[in-house]
Amino acid sequence: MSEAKTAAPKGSLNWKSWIQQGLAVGTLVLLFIFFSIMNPNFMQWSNISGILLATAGIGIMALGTTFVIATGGIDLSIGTGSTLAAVMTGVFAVNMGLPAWLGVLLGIASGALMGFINGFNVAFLRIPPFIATLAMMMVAQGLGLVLSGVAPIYFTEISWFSGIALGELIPGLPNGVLIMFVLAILAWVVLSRTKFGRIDLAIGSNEEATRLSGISTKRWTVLIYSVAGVFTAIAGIVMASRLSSAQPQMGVGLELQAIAAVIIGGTSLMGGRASIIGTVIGALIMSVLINGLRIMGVQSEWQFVASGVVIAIAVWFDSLRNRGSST
Amino acid sequence: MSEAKTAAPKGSLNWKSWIQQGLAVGTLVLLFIFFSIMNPNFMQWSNISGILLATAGIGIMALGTTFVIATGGIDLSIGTGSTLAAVMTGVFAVNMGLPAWLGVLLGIASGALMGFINGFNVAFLRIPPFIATLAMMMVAQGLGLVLSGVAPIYFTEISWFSGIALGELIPGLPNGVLIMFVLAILAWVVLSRTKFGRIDLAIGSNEEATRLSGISTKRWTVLIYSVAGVFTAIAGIVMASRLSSAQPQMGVGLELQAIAAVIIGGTSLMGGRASIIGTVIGALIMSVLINGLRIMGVQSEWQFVASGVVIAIAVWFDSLRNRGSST
Amino acid sequence: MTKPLLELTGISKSFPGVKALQGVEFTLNRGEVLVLVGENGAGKSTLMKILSGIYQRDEGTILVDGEQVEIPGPSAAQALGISIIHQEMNLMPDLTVAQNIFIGREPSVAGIIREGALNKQASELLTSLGINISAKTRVGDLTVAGQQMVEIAKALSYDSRVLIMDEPTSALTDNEVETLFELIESLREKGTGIVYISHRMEELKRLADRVVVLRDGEYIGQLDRDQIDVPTIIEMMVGRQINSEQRPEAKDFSQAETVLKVTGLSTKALLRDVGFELKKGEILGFAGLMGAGRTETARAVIGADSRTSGEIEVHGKRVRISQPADAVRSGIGYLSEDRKGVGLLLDQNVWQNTALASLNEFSVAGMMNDAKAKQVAESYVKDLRTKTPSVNQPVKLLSGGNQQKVVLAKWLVRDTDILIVDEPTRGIDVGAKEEIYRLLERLASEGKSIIVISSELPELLRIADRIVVMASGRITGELTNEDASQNRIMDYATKIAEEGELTL
Amino acid sequence: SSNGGGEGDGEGTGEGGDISIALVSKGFQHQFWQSVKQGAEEEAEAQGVSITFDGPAAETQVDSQLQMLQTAIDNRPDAIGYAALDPKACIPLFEQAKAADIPVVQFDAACESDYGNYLAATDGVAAGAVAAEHMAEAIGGEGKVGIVGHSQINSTGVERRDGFVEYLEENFPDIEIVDIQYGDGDHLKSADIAKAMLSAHPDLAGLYGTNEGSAIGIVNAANELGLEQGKVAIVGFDSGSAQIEAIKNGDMLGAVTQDPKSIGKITVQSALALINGEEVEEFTDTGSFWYDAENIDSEEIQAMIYE
Ligand SMILES: Nc1ncnc2c1ncn2[C@@H]1O[C@H](COP(=O)(O)OP(=O)(O)OP(=O)(O)O)[C@@H](O)[C@H]1O
Ligand SMILES: Nc1ncnc2c1ncn2[C@@H]1O[C@H](COP(=O)(O)OP(=O)(O)OP(=O)(O)O)[C@@H](O)[C@H]1O
Ligand SMILES: [Mg+2]
Ligand SMILES: [Mg+2]
Repeated sequence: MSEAKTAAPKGSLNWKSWIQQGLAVGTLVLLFIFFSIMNPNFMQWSNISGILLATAGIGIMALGTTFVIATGGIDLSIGTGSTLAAVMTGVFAVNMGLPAWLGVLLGIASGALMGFINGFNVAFLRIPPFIATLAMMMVAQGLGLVLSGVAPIYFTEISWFSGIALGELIPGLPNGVLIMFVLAILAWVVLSRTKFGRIDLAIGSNEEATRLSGISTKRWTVLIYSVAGVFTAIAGIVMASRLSSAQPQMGVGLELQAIAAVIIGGTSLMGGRASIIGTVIGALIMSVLINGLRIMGVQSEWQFVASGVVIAIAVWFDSLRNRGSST
Repeated sequence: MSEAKTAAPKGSLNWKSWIQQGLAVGTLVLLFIFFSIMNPNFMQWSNISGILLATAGIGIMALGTTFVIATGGIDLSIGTGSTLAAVMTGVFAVNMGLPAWLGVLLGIASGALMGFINGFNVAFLRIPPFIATLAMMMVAQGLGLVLSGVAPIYFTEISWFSGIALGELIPGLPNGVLIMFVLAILAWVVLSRTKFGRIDLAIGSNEEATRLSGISTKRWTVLIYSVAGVFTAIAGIVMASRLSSAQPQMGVGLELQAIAAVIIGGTSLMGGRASIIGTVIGALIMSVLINGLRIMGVQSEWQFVASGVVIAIAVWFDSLRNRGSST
Repeated sequence: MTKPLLELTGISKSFPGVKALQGVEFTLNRGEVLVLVGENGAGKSTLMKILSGIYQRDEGTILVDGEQVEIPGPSAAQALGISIIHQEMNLMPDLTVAQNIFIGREPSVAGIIREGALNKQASELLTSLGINISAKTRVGDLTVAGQQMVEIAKALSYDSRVLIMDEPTSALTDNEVETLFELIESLREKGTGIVYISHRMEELKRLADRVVVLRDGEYIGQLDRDQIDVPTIIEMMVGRQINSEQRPEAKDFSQAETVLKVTGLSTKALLRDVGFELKKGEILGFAGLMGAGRTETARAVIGADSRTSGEIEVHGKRVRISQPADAVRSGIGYLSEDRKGVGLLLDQNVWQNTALASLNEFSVAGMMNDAKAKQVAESYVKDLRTKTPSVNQPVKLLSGGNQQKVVLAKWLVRDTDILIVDEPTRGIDVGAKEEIYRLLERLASEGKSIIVISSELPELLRIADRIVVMASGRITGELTNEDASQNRIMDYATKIAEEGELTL
Repeated sequence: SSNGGGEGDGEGTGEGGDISIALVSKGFQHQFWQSVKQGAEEEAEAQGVSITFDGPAAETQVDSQLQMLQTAIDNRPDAIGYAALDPKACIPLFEQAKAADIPVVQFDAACESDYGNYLAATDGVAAGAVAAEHMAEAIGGEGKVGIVGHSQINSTGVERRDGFVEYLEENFPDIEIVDIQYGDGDHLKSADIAKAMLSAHPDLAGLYGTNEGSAIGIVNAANELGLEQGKVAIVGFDSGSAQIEAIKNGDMLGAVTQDPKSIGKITVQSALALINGEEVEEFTDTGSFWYDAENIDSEEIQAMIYE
């Protein structure tokens, strides 16, 4: 056998993943060009930074969810969960009058707790992820309303709070966007360069095989959902910072957008395959699309239609790439 | 070769599937008992038939979606798709003045068409079901608004239209409920007794193995999504009948409820395992829960929390049953 | 003498409806190769899964170095120095070879995996094992044989004291088998205890220090190295005698109708201008090394993969085949080599799997006649001696060999004129193998035409009327059974490799 | 037609000659917003200006609405009309509009910014009180009443509820509000809520729906349960053909309507005035009006209700 050769296409993985991101980037660039032609105002920096800022919330959620989807799971609780985390921050920092930084930390911790419960329910109680996180989605929505007293909690007293999203450590670039990019880099490193990321993908690829390799898949699953919860909470706080308030229904419905961003970016809902860069691009495609249609003055009802069609086409293009290899 | 004997504990599978439905039924019965104790009015027939009628729309959608989920797919377009089908019925029967029965048929046909496009996108363009149907969800929402002129279309001119849901062929039982049960029986026969059902589950179990067994999985996938589209359209028409109008924003958000009903009923999102009776019970659990909480006068925000917790517990119970057999 | 490495006594294990093991015992010493044999479903894998912490025994004791131990999970087994090569692939298809081998044990600095070091480590391991697979290949892109080699490498990487190999060679061709045997030799010298499960009798003599026989979950007996005699073992296994040395009598097919003619078949990945003919009533063997392109040829013929060129004629008529359904309609069935991946509906039961390719036969106007399907499935269960509590048993709960029988039954029910069987006896015990050979022969004598792809040369010599040899995506030779011998086949199979044209 | 606002406007801004006004509303799918849009479009046509009309898909999407406002500012229209979903979150963007020298007119709900405090709106609390007054009268000042709200957060939902509740508490201590639940203005959900309330409280004397969907839901509930007309007094809000029909045939006692078309009209007028450097009024209450079977055909009401 020593002399048997295999036709292993070396390094094909990297090449493929580049193409993949290339195609998603391609869609993004096409959208940019199209909208710039349709309306020159589109290319103003204030609009671009507006798009980026609008992406931040969903983008950060989507980053966390990428880890969950990579395991073959799903997290429907990110939308209302982000709201609950923002409300919790408000409860701690405003209603209870704790130091604001502590409030923010506790808000993030509450996100981690939600994720922990999700993960526990999925891994140990064997509730399918869809149901476990749907249940959490409902619970978070309810608790967000209850704890906020069914009214926005305003952070206007905390002078720096709106700076979390709107300040500019890098002049011209809102901090919310900066946070998204920093988290994206972090998530990229974690997914592709750490044991956490490796096991994440291994679970999604074949959970049983991973378990038989001596890895406590259940505990890792809990950890993965908890990490996603942290991202969700940060997303909620960034969005709350933009609004200087925790709006108790802010995040409703965002989960589907965030999950769509992840899949547009090339992560497989079946698990085992994930791309952080793809997720960021996916989230950007969604925002650019919506913003561009708006700035073109397309009527709201047609915006739905156009978004749907463009998303389908973008992913279809992307699937063409896979034609050769699979089957 | 003909009269082979096996020392098999025959029907062991059936026994299991009975337990499965037994558990879901158990949850349902528990809910019934609990709510009856909390408020005796819960058990009035008018309330029960109200619950059943409230289940009809989601229940019918969920029936169709069961076939899609059985393949390992998902259909997010059922909510807004049902609306679009209702709007189309209105466009044909009211705006264009076609005979009402033809309008209804064309409305159902438009549902089939949506399903066809979903299936085509999934099977032939290889767009992941989540994205293909999310795109359709957006397109349907937009088209529903556009075609209705962002205003309800009233069927009040068509005298029998409200009878579709509210008439009583069987005294005391609204037709909408009857339609749901008849469709459930039909779906049960189709899933468990026909080639269609067999292939549906085979695709969900292992699509490639099914394909290699000489089955044109792509065409069947298109057919399955189209059938789901028909159910979606019927659901839309039943709901429109209750309102005597097509409300262009009616179905938004119903998809998650319908999918949840399917999964609560024991159908696996991974595909290959499905239960029609389970789906009906799942849909009933959702409605009973919501109705019961309302009748108890639980505050809206706590209703979210309670629903989430109960759904999680119900599915957790259900998963206990699987403990022994897998691993 | 020191305590035995491993000592099992009175091990029992039941599953619902199945007594898989009853009071089984054996010992394993350092530096010993213990070969475990038994029919399909005898309980070999179950016993090994108990040892590696996947199942928990109902009764019995396990001693490691004379100390009683509990093995509650795979990591506990690893901690005890027990590692296993699973019968069924247990790999993460989306990860690379290196990532699979060292999952959870990656070299890292401050939590960051050193991917370079990881790949280097894996490459070194693979090289030292003589496995020629790139560490960076995605495992899902490997053939079954390649995946099996990765499994082997992974198990060996643990450097264990006890190594369990559950049918490691079932998907391998002779060259890889040879490498594996050399490895086993060196492990034996290092003092590793090895439990080796196989249905290939010729391997027993080569490897075994001792043979333990199981039948129907019970311990039947053991033979020491000098007592090993294949017919005796087979008799212990199946309770009767089997002669497996025969060859088919020479038949003349020159006058027979050509039922399948393939010309100029090429694919993007590998195949170059493959052409062959299959006669009515003929059994045509396909031989070749791992990755030679036999599976790919079959898949291209039935339209499972796309072709770049090539024509297919069935019964003298050109047919258009673009998907497997077309092939089946033209009367070509294909039994795939990867039963778990693409052969079976694992969650569904025996009769549902058996009926899958023949749904039209079991339905009238779209309504299924399940009773008929069950009845037919039952008759095949009996015919093929499939060990299953009933036809209602989910196939994932069957032993590997019995799963294979279910796949075979699926195509026998479909009854196509042309049947392509890819590694048909993979994991099947000697007794059943012989029955499958007879079955294929009977089908051929009834006028069916059969292509057998196999990596076991004795198997091809046993049943094929004619043998086509492939190497590197091309057909390099063709032999009638009379002219064929293992040596001549290997000559053709390595021909191109030696000429150095293989690089793609 | 509903096509008036859209396509032409993007170009309109580019040409320079035309005056363009961007309206950012709280929503667009409800009949109420469609009427505001219609009023604005009619006025725009009359005045020869172009408008765009945008709003989030749900009235919970504060973030999305701010994004729309941002887009509007970036497009540099001659004026902006804005209906604040949240009174505070909009403040920074109003600063931007100020810096860009774009006049802002507000409608329906105000932003707590110093800039642009010109408002055309309805006093929701007062409107709720009007509904309560007629409810009390219909049920004879005592009994159980339930509310099917359309939102527990949105200002219109909260005001219409609170106005109703407060009025009854102050003036009719014998009326008990037994339950308040929220149906998001969805007809079916509201119907199911109303049915549950009627089951839970068989002696319910009245039901109040805080917008069109809620009110129609209640009517449907009563019909589905086969309640005899008048057993439960149903008081609604807004209009729409189903509601008009229900009032005419006696299923519904009556409803409070606002004047959304005027809101749209006044918004455009104020915007034009600001563009021309004229003074405008700080606040215009477009009013709320009770209508029932008796006055529904009167001219004032006909001008205010919409099919
Ligand atoms: N999880 C399970 N549930 C039920 N029955 C099982 C399960 N695992 C194995 N069995 C049954 O236990 C018996 C022993 O199976 P096992 O896999 O140990 O056989 P084996 O000797 O390895 O056979 P083969 O040579 O075919 O691999 C078989 O009858 C099989 O069907
Ligand atoms: N999905 C795939 N992607 C990339 N390469 C593949 C794929 N499938 C097969 N190959 C390559 O094609 C070659 C031929 O594989 P094939 O399975 O046809 O060989 P074979 O002769 O059947 O050998 P065996 O099955 O014993 O490995 C192998 O080198 C393999 O690496
Ligand atoms: Mg085995
Ligand atoms: Mg092969």
